[in-house]
Amino acid sequence: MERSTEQPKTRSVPIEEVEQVVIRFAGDSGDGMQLTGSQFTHTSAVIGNDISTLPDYPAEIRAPAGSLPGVSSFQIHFGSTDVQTPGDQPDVLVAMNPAALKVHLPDLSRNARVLVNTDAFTPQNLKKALYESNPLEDGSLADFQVVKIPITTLNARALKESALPKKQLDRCKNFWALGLLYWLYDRPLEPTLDWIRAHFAGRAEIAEANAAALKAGFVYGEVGEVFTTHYKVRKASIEPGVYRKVSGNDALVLGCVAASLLADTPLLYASYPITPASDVLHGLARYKHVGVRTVQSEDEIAAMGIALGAAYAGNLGVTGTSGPGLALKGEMLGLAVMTELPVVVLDIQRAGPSTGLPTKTEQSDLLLGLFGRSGDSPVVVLAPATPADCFAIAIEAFRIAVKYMVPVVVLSDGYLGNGAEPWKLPRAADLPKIDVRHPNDPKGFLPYLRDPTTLARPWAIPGTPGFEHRIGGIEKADKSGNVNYDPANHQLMTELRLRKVEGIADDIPEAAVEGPLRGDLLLLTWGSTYGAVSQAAKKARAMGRSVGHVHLRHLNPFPRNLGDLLRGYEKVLVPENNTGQLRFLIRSRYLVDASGMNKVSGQPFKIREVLAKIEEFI
Amino acid sequence: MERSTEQPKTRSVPIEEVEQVVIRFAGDSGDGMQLTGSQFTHTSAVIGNDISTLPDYPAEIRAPAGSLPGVSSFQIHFGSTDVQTPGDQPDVLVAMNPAALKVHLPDLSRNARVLVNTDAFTPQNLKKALYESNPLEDGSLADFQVVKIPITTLNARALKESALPKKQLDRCKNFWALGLLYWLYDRPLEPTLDWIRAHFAGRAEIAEANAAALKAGFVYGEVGEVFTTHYKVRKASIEPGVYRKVSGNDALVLGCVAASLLADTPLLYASYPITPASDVLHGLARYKHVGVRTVQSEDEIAAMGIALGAAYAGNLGVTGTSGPGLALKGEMLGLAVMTELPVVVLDIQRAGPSTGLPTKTEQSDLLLGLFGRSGDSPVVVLAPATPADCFAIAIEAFRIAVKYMVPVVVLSDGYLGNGAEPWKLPRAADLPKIDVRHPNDPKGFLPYLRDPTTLARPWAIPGTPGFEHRIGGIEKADKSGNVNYDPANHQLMTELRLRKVEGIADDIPEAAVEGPLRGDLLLLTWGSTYGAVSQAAKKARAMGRSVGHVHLRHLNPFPRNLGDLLRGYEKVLVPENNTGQLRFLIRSRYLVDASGMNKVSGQPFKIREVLAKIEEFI
Amino acid sequence: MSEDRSAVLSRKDFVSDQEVRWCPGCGDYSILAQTQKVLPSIGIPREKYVFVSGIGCSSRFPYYMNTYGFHTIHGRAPTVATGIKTANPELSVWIVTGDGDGLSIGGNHLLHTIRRNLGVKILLFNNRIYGLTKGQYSPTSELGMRTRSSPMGSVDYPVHPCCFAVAAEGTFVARAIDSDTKHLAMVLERAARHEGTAFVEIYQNCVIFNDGAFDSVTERDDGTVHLVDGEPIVFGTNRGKGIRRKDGALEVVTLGNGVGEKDLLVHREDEPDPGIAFQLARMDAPGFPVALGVFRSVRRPTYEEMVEEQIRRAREEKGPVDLDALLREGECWEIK
Amino acid sequence: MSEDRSAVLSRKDFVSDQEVRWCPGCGDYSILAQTQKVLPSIGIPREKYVFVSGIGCSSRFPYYMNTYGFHTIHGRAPTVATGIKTANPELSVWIVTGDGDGLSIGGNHLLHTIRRNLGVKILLFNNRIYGLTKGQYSPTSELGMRTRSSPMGSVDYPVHPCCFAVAAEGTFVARAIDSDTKHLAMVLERAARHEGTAFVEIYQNCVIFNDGAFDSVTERDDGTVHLVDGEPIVFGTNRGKGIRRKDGALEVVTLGNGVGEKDLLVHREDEPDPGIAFQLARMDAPGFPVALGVFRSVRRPTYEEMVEEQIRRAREEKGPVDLDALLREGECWEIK
Ligand SMILES: Cc1ncc(C[n+]2csc(CCOP(=O)(O)OP(=O)(O)O)c2C)c(N)n1
Ligand SMILES: Cc1ncc(C[n+]2csc(CCOP(=O)(O)OP(=O)(O)O)c2C)c(N)n1
Ligand code: SF4
Ligand code: SF4
Ligand SMILES: [Mg+2]
Ligand SMILES: [Mg+2]
Repeated sequence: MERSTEQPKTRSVPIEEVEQVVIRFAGDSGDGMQLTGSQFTHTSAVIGNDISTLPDYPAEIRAPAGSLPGVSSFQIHFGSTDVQTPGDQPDVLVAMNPAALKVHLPDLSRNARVLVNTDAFTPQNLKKALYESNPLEDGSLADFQVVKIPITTLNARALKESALPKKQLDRCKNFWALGLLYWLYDRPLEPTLDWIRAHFAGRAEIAEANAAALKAGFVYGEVGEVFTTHYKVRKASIEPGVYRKVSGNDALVLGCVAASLLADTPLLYASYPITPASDVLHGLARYKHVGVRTVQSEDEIAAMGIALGAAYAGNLGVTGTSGPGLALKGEMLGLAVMTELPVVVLDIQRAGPSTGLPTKTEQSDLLLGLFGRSGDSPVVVLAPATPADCFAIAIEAFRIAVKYMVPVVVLSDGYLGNGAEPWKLPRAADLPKIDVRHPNDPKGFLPYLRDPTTLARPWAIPGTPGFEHRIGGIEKADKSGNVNYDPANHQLMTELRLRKVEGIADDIPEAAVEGPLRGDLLLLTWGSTYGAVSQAAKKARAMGRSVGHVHLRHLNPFPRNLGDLLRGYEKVLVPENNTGQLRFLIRSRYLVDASGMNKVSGQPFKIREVLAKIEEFI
Repeated sequence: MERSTEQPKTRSVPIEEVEQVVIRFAGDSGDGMQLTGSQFTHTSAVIGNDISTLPDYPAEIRAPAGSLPGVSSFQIHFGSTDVQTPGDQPDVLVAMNPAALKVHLPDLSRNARVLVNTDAFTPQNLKKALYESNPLEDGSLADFQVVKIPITTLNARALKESALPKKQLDRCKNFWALGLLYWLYDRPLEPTLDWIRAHFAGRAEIAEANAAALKAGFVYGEVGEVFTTHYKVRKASIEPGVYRKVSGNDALVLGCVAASLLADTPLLYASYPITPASDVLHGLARYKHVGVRTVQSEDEIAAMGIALGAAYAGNLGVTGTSGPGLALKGEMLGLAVMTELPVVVLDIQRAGPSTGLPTKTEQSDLLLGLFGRSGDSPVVVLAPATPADCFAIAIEAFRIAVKYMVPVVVLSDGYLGNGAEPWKLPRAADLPKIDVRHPNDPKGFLPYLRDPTTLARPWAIPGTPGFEHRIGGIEKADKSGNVNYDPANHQLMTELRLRKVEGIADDIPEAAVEGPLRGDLLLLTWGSTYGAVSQAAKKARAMGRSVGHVHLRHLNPFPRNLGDLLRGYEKVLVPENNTGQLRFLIRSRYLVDASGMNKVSGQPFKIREVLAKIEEFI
Repeated sequence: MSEDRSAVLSRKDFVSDQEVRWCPGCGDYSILAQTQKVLPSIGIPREKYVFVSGIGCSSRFPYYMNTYGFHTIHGRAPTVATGIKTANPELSVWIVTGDGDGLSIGGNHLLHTIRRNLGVKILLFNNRIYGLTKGQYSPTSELGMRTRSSPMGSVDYPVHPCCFAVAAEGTFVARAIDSDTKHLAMVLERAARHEGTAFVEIYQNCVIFNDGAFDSVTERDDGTVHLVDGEPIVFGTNRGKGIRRKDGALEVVTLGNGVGEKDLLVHREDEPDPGIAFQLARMDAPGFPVALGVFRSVRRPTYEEMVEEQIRRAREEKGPVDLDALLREGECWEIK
Repeated sequence: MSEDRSAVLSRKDFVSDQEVRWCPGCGDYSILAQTQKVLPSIGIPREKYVFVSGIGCSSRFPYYMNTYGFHTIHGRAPTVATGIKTANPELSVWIVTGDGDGLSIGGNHLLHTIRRNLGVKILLFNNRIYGLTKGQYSPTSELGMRTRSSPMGSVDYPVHPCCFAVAAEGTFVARAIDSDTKHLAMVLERAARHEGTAFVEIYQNCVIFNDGAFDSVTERDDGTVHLVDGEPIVFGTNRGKGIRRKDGALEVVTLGNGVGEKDLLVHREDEPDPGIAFQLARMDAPGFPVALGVFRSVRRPTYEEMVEEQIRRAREEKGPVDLDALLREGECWEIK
């Protein structure tokens, strides 16, 4: 490891091995906490730890510096085993100012370690954080292991030789803190030094200052005599391969791009910006070289119409939004149902109802996705389980849409969308092919003549001679697709649309159980609750409980074996971030007396909350 | 009975008594069938028969004269007992032209009587109706009692002394046919003669011609020697009182107006025209003298926003639409949920999905009404059982909305909206009061401080000094209503919104059973299926079957006793004009293995269809 | 799909097998007929035409055209058309809409489609009424009009569709009338050939709910003026009147007595200042003749051209695509 | 609710207890301050004010006003405001919206609200960017602008809000800028006093995502021109330039050398032909100064006035109402 020349003598601090650690970096929006967090993440990943992360931004664009609403944080969970969530509670909180301390303290358990930048605890900052007295002095932190470090001062001292103005130097203090944490958890500096070099290429002074700050923080750990021990987290036993950190939104973007290549069909993404879905638009806008067209439309209805028009014209048509936008798309999605076109709708759910809590997560659009249209209008509904799973789900959505000529709704959420995890990159050759067929023999062509197995109608696209035909939202005659007001035909077409979607159950994997196939309790989940519930169930089993876990990625239709699985357990519990939407579906479909665990606080489940509920239930 | 002076001698035709008759008048859109039908209805009502009617218009505005799509019809069911639907099948079809015959023949049972205007069976008209040969001559009507009458000729002959041009005289032929039917079913001419006088006041020649045509038709029955018998239908045993015929849409209009008077609060109705809801707009636009404001908005979203704004400003705010419009209103309705304002949404359902069959009926917006918004956003859902019940439901909707500060969705449908029945006019003094309260003491006022019983928040309206406050779609802090991002608060508020709606179950009547309280089969219904299912159940009981019937007017929340009722029967059957939406809810809520009877042909149930299903089930 | 095939197309190639279902006498018939007459002459093969409509009497149009067609939902045709045109710029995409469909529920999509200069044709059938829903006033109905939803008269001021299109930065804005079929055909052909959004308002008589709405325009000799590019604006019996500018506003003058054509406003379709097209489009009775013809026709890059250009450039800059390489573009690491 | 109470109102009566949460330096602060300063002088009691907004940074405005307020949903503020104003015409209803809220998702409601001449004020904060969603281009962003959603530059042509408002038949259309607070206050006061829809576009600097968007306008002496009713349109250093009409279009001239104020266009807010307001509203750099001030101010009956008048007439014609009588109005019969 390269060391700065000024490096003082090292003292020897004992090193202890731990399995898992959760760190939360918190500071003002201007303090660079997101960067700090993602550097720590990257380094941890590179050295082979299992990781999971969760950023938390303020709702305001730029709240006043030092204020409570201005606090920004980044949590990372890393370990040698079983990291599937960003962690229930931080073991270490790094608080760069009083507001950060105030906002995050309630999340800590007794004895958690709190690293504070004492320099920031000025009367002015304390006031902005609405502290009446200085928590570092009034004894209110007695339950925690507080480590007080004048980070600003130490950072300034380390950079005293830099020619940069004071203000700029101060902005390096997040690297100083990062260096200290690297020392504390025995991480190499290289990956971050590499990043600094690349990122500040051409701005040598800034690069140097940041590098120096990083190193200074590291060295401080070694010689500063504030820590009596430091920690080591072994490599996890991770499948070999090339990895990359992805958020759910990144993975959706890559999944869409991959689908386009796998289908050999251009993709058109139409969207109106909305938190937390906008990043999908931003991401896809960067794939023009793959032939991806993105249209930022005037509203969500337009986005749905544009995606539908693109699908009609033979593209992979897709739109993305969050809850309020999905509500707006209902009527147009109904048209997609009637015209049986392969369009995909991504909903990155946020906490509702109405504007709700736009930056917080929830899973409360399930029933909207299933039923938010007039008439009986079945669509396919899928949900990714983890950030990386968003990639596979996007491909699955297009596979089904195109094969069955049916709209598909994908329910991700803010927690998946913004949270990140390492993703083992698949090889293109191993990905499912998406088999796009357009009819080529005009003889006997009828726009609603169905494939006998899939019940799909032919995808005949404008521009192809001999297939000129008209479609629309009025009920269509079976086969010919002409406008038809005949009662029996409407009954038939309604049933056909339903049967087509139900039939897809034969073309999706059966639901799998983690844990025993029969037992006392089954946990049934969908979407982003996967990680926490899976871990909780595992822990419960480790404690001797007979607990199975089934996670659904296909919500309409359900896997064929779901009913049988549910009946294998004494009790069924459905933890959800809503007031009980999947539970509602399951009870109706299988007449199983499922109970709910319903958290609607805009926050994901913690493992221990689920564990406690399991204990309560068994 | 006044008779025309030219009246020939009467011959004596025997009269037979029957309990119930179903007549369908059918002709070209230009033939005046709607008028004929409603005159027959009115006369039958006046003489004390029980009645129920159903008009059926062409989907096109004005399809080519004589064409199949141009056929217009009106069905009336009248009798001395048990008339609750417009009738399963016509006993008599009056077909004014070949197209009318062709369209309606499939609905007739063997031996039904078919009255045809032979004059209209010209080669040209036969061709327009796509007849290859003349059905009056080719033996294809052998199964029916065909009565061939040259109505156009006879009508012209009767009016030969009128100075009106031939074309105008020909247009009187519907009155001639009406007169004949009056004779056939022994009805007085006065009510219609009165109507003619009033309606054509100032146009004496036309009035005279129509009156003469009516009388001529009547006389023809007596002397024409085509009928060997005529019929009498006794008075029904109808509760004494003043009656009026109302369609469901009329009754909604009157219910809204009544609610405004009962609440002593102006009503504002905002709507964008859509079939079959437009008549509510047309109707309410005529009540300006009651202070009703109607706004024809640019679209359905605007209508919802306008109604919400009106509610915020202290009016009874209401909007009305049909399915596709309801889908559009979802996001704005979500804002109503969050701001807890008393707004009412009327959905006159039509056959879907998408544009579907706009002029046909269906009940397939139930799940959309319940769930068509992002997030967990509970609303109250009501549904009228009969056309006249729309009046009471409108009042009930406002009563609940105002008392609980909650949005209420009312699900009527095309069948109720256009169908009509006699309605015993209530006395204003007997109607429920709607108790509107606005806070008057600014001290301690908080916009989200709830009434401990109803959980309603105060309705403080702009213009009132001392209550200035801000509301919106972002999650609100309990009590203060300020913007609030706190996790625990969102959980609390989500639960409060849910509990408020659930609590309304204590303030609605328990569900009542028609038939035995426990037994082999329970029929569970909602909305417009009431009449047919109630009749079918009654018939089944008369045949010795143990069949109960529960009809729901409150769909969210359900009546408290519903679960108990359901468990009293071996089997539960839910007949619905959709693919099983109420069944879905019931199964989930009560874990009852309810089966469905699902007709989605754009047509209401027939009594005998339901009866057959009952037989199949028991 | 050779261009040759189109050479032999005739009117009836564009007639579908569906029975036309408008009221006898409806102005829609004439517009349909002219469209079917004009298209064969454009030189685009039939399979490249797509007609997209919303909901309304007018919006049944696509069913009668033997081309690709999409009868969408109320007001949203421009959105579906945007998807189609952006996905495949080679198609000739025609939007058919009504005054309600296009300007009431669909006004916003119209605005944005026009301002983007998406290469589609927009035919707005203006009958100043909602036909399909049986006669309520529309955004182009005159103030005070009594309809089923306005028994005491409408309290909404009407909007002028062509002014709206000009304000939306339309590159081609024109007006025609159902009854003047020759002129209508000319305008349709001009629209067909325009690159960019071609917006055409067509006065259309609804015989059932608003019969004679344009009688005041068609009955009088001086009720209309036909705009001709590069010519002074003359109209009336024996071309005896003209439009002149006065203090920036427009006025009607009678020719003669020293007032000649040279004093009149000369119409320029490509006038850079759209304010003049705006003024001409807003002329209305009483006081002014209603202008028919092309108010504005300018060329600027279309939406789809710019989209394609970016794709071309991105492809050029980033070279050919390989999925494996593409997935590995981020910060990756290897676990062995 | 006597008018007297308002006489003693001051700026701080309009300041709510909520902490203002815009980025430091955001132009929204200035607009808020001017509004709070102007309202006490209007003579309307505080409880009669209602501020209605959509979603966006700008739309947080109502929280900071100690009046009634409704923070609705994206683009729909005009609809809720229509409900409020129609239900209670006595209220002074203010719509606060952004370029995205008002012209992207909400364009249609804006169009219809303006054309109905509903008596509300519409303040459109135009920062030419989506602020709240962190920086995507908006319908007023210039072509080619690079944002997170347009990494190679936007391919949408911008719309001019005031031209749009004029085309929507606006009776009061004006423009101001956050940085010129005195002029802004004057325009707000004029809007407050207008009867009918008062549409005000306010150039607003977003320091985070589009900082300096209006620098080209504010930096140069001749970047803007202030319109004054009844006066020739003069601008620039030492009022050395003016706007003149040439062949119907507008042109910039330098005064002197025989060109005097008398040759210039005289601004008339009540000019009957809205085409002139349209032209002035569309002036833009380069080539023209941007006009600030009132483009158009005319009086015509408002929506709510006409609604009230119909209700008054209906009441007069049909007399007092009794529910029993009302239910019995149709064709009734009695069963005994
Ligand atoms: C979402 C929705 N709202 C309302 C309607 C009902 N609707 C159908 S067409 C129409 C207006 C038709 O008017 P216009 O566009 O002028 O067409 P026209 O019939 O006059 O040609 C309306 C309100 C609908 N189909 N969908
Ligand atoms: C239905 C819906 N779609 C999208 C959004 C996301 N959204 C919130 S504000 C906004 C745009 C804001 O831009 P603008 O109106 O210009 O306001 P500014 O923030 O610039 O003041 C968007 C797209 C939303 N809240 N609701
Ligand atoms: S109602 Fe009017 S617009 Fe519609 S088809 Fe008939 S005449 Fe034409
Ligand atoms: S993001 Fe821009 S518009 Fe929004 S508050 Fe910040 S500076 Fe103002
Ligand atoms: Mg129309
Ligand atoms: Mg903006």
